[in-house]
Amino acid sequence: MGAAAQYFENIRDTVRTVFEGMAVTASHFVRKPYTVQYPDRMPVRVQDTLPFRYRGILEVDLEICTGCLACERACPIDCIVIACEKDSATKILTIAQFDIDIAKCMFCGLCSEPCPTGSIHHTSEFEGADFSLESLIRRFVREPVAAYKPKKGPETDPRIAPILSRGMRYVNEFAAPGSDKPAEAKTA
Amino acid sequence: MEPLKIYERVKERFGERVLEIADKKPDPFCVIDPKSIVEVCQFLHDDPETSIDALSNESGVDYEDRIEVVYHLFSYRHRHTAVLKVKLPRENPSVATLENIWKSANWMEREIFDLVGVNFEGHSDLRRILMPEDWEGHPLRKDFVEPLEYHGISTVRESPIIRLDAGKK
Amino acid sequence: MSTLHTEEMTLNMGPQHPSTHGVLRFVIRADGEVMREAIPDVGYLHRSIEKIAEKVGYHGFMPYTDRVDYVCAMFTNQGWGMACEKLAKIEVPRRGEYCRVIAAEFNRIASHLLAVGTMGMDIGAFTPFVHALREREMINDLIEELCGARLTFNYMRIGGVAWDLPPGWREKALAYLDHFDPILDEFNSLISFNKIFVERLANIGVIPAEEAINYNLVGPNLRGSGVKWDIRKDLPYSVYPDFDFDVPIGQGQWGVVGDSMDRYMVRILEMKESVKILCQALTRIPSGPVLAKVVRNFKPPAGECQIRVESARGDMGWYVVSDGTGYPWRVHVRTGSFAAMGLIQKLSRGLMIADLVALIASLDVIAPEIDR
Amino acid sequence: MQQLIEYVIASGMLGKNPPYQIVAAVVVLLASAFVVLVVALPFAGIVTWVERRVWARIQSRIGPNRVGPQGFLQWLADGIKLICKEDIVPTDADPHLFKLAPYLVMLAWILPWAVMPFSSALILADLNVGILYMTAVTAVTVVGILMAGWSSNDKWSLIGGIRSAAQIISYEIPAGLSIFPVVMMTGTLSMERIIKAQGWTPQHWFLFANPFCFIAAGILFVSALAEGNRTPFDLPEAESELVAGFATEYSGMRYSLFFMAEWGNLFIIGAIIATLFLGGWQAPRVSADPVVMNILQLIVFNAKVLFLVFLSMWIRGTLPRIRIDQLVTVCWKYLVPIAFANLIGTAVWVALWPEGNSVMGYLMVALGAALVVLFMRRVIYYLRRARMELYFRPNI
Repeated sequence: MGAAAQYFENIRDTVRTVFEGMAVTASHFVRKPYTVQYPDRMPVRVQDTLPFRYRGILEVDLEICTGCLACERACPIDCIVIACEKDSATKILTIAQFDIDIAKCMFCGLCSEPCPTGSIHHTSEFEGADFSLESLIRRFVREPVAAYKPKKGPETDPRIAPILSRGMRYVNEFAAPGSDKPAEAKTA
Repeated sequence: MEPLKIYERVKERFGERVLEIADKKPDPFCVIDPKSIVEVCQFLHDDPETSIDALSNESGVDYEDRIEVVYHLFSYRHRHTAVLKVKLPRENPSVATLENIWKSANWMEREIFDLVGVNFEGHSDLRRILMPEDWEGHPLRKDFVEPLEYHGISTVRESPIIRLDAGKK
Repeated sequence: MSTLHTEEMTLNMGPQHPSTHGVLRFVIRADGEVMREAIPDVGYLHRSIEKIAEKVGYHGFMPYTDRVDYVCAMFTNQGWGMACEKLAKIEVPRRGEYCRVIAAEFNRIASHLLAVGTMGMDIGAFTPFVHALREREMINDLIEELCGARLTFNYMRIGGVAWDLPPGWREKALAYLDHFDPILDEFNSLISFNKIFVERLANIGVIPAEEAINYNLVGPNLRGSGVKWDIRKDLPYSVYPDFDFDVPIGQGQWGVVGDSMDRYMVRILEMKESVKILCQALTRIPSGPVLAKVVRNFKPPAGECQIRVESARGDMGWYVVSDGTGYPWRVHVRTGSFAAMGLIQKLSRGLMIADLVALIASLDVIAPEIDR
Repeated sequence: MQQLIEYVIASGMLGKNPPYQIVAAVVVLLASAFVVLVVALPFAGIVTWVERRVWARIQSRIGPNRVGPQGFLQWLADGIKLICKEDIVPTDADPHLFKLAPYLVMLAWILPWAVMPFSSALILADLNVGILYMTAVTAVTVVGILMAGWSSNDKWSLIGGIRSAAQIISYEIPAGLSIFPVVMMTGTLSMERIIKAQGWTPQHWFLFANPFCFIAAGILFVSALAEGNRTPFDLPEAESELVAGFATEYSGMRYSLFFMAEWGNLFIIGAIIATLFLGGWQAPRVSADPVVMNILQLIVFNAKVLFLVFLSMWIRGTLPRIRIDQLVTVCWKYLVPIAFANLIGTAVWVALWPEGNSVMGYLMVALGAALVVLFMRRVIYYLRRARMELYFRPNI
């Protein structure tokens, strides 16, 4: 008798589970779709909806770059190339070349971590498609510029102060190693 | 059972074929003579005291003067681990396969043969697993030089950025 | 009839094939629909991450660990972090461990959702795949807010985590978790208990317990065969002893213990356990630093060590040899998929081609983990 | 059709009394060309757009909504794209068979339209063997698919072709067997008279005539799904195993012919079941004017058919795929025995109540209503649990 019972049980199982499955899909007919209609039918630009820590294409604020080459050393792929000379007479450090090869960059964020002033940071821009590999190299230096000298107290120069505060906000987002103050308190 | 106690058992069982018991800090290990690795592992597998029933990890390491095959053994019943090592010459290193004791050795040994170049005698189908069949050389050896091109495909891409102060750095 | 020797057909399945997860290739010697044997051929995604480790320093290798298993990258980060901490005896602050567990468990749910969704798609039902990915999308958004990336996180550092939980993130995560349970039950009634689905998976690819251990199967594949083994419970690491959760194993309600259906159900139940862990972790997270003080050019003392992390695809063994310089001497990763692939050749004898697709999906093997 | 021909001759457009045969032939030819070009082909295209929209809503997606209003011209865009694509014939494939296969499959889809009872007057050819003709003609697809599978000289499509041969041939039996109860009850094979034997209100439909017909309708729907290669029986072109099954090597126009036939078959499946079990074009007598009546009947028939087409799309969004040996087991161990039981049951039923028994009609309608209510309760249960935002409008 086992086989006959199994036979009808199979039929009952099939009908019951198909019935359940159809009920689930029926309930989906009246639910709101999740599709975000990027790129054109968007209420607000996608880049603005991304979180603050989003690691998009790199950007460098040369005004607050101290030329310390920490990011060049930290990058595992060596896609950051910085050339700067120290003028022995005037003791001024000028940055002649600051290029980042976005084609090789893997957006890992290791370069923006050691930067003292937060000049190299990730933007929420991700549309980096381009027509040639050369144009994927972002050159940030138009003409050689003097490196920024971090001052002891708060920054006075009105032009640089907002850039520095934005940079420091980005750097403070990273967890400060080993300090007893919880990092969360600082960013709030 | 502590790893060191396992090595003591193996030492008193196999005597001089256990070359060295190193009590290094994070993971102590025990070096075995390559010719008797199968008996040691069979003993560890069958002995109810240790009953190692899984070869958790097997890796080939190339130290400039020798090649070591490291076996991480594990017992699910007693929850203890043991690390055995075998030192092999660099020219054509070869050691007996452990496939008959633990089936998981099959693929791991094929990977070591492919990447580090250790020949495993008695292995059921010893052929390259990760690299293409006609690849020469063993990539994970320290003296491995990557060929500039493979079947006409260049394996090198210089960085398109020209460094201005190339000379100074 | 068996004397009539029909000509055997050799089929090439992959490496570009819709249902071999990633670039895997099988040479199938089939007699019509029934397979004599399926010989796997791997290595199409071999980037030799272990050789790269010797070129880039300890800190620089962290983003490469995401690429070892890009579906659940948190575990590879955690594995590499713990291996270096064990070598240099660094103690991670408690809040850092909690952040690691929270990120890892979220990633486990996301990885299992993908595994369960692709299994539905391989059996022919496309809808569960899209539902599973819709839920995974929300987890990716949460993790993106936490560490800035959706797949290759690079969230953890040697000594802790790179970012603390952003303000307001905890409430969002808790809101997602209690939205997640009914969705999982709905997913079950849509596909898991569906008779056709059960019929396609029960009694397929049966792996008895001692064979699973002998082939060194790990994670959900091992638990599916009835072995109650979970590194988080049996070799406790990080802060997992603080949480109470149980380890689901295959009971063989639909077929034999250790068949594909059991492995599938273990993954579904494991998602429920991860939700439990996350709720406890998010409510009990202590305050304090999240990153220990680790010097920039990290030089651990010479020595070697192996640590094991319970990844979504089973316990992942990180074996690191350091010679005191800033560059590791040798790194070897033994992953769950690699061991599971070794078993497919023996399991595939006598199966039908449609079952091979179900078997690959039930073992949840993915190419980057096998080839590294 | 005869009324149409007399109407044309009586209207005197073609002179005094034109030769009857020639006029009849021309009218039939024009009518069938009209049906195929204006109804069948566009339907096969539009149904692809409807299916992708239905599928998308099941998966909380939107589906095509960019080409034309709400993506309505998507099927036209796909068609043109496929026509412009290059028709590749694999080198050592068998070119003649390879080129002929899609036309055979198209033939098997176009021929049943001749017998389709759209309304009392609108039927191309009211054969008195209507149903037999339809089942016979739809079996030709097997030849086309097998030819496609074999001739493209590719192992995967060979497996797809042989799978579909096994599937379609074995599912002819339960389909045929579940048609016999209706034929037994009406005593005729002609589609017209089968529909005339049913009333327009549900309890007069054969679906609710007796429990055996209810199950026979289920079996016919399931086996028609199998014949149309629809999920859960879409083994011949199983995406996840055989890449695209028998149509792997096809590209361009030939590929689109295959898939136009597959989606067009949905209408055939809907039409057969609507005529046999749901009372075809039976509509309430609203007005005496035949033209208004015909239009109403046309609408009622199409509504029933489109609901069944929607049902098969809905099933495709829910169920996984069956394996080949399970497919054959389901057919021979489950569908065929139950179909025979229905046959005997209906025979006994017809012997007891020759003109049908209305009490059982009401009873069955009540049973159907209870099933629908239970289903709606389950849907509400899932909606309340998911706590997701609701959205009722079909357009996005």
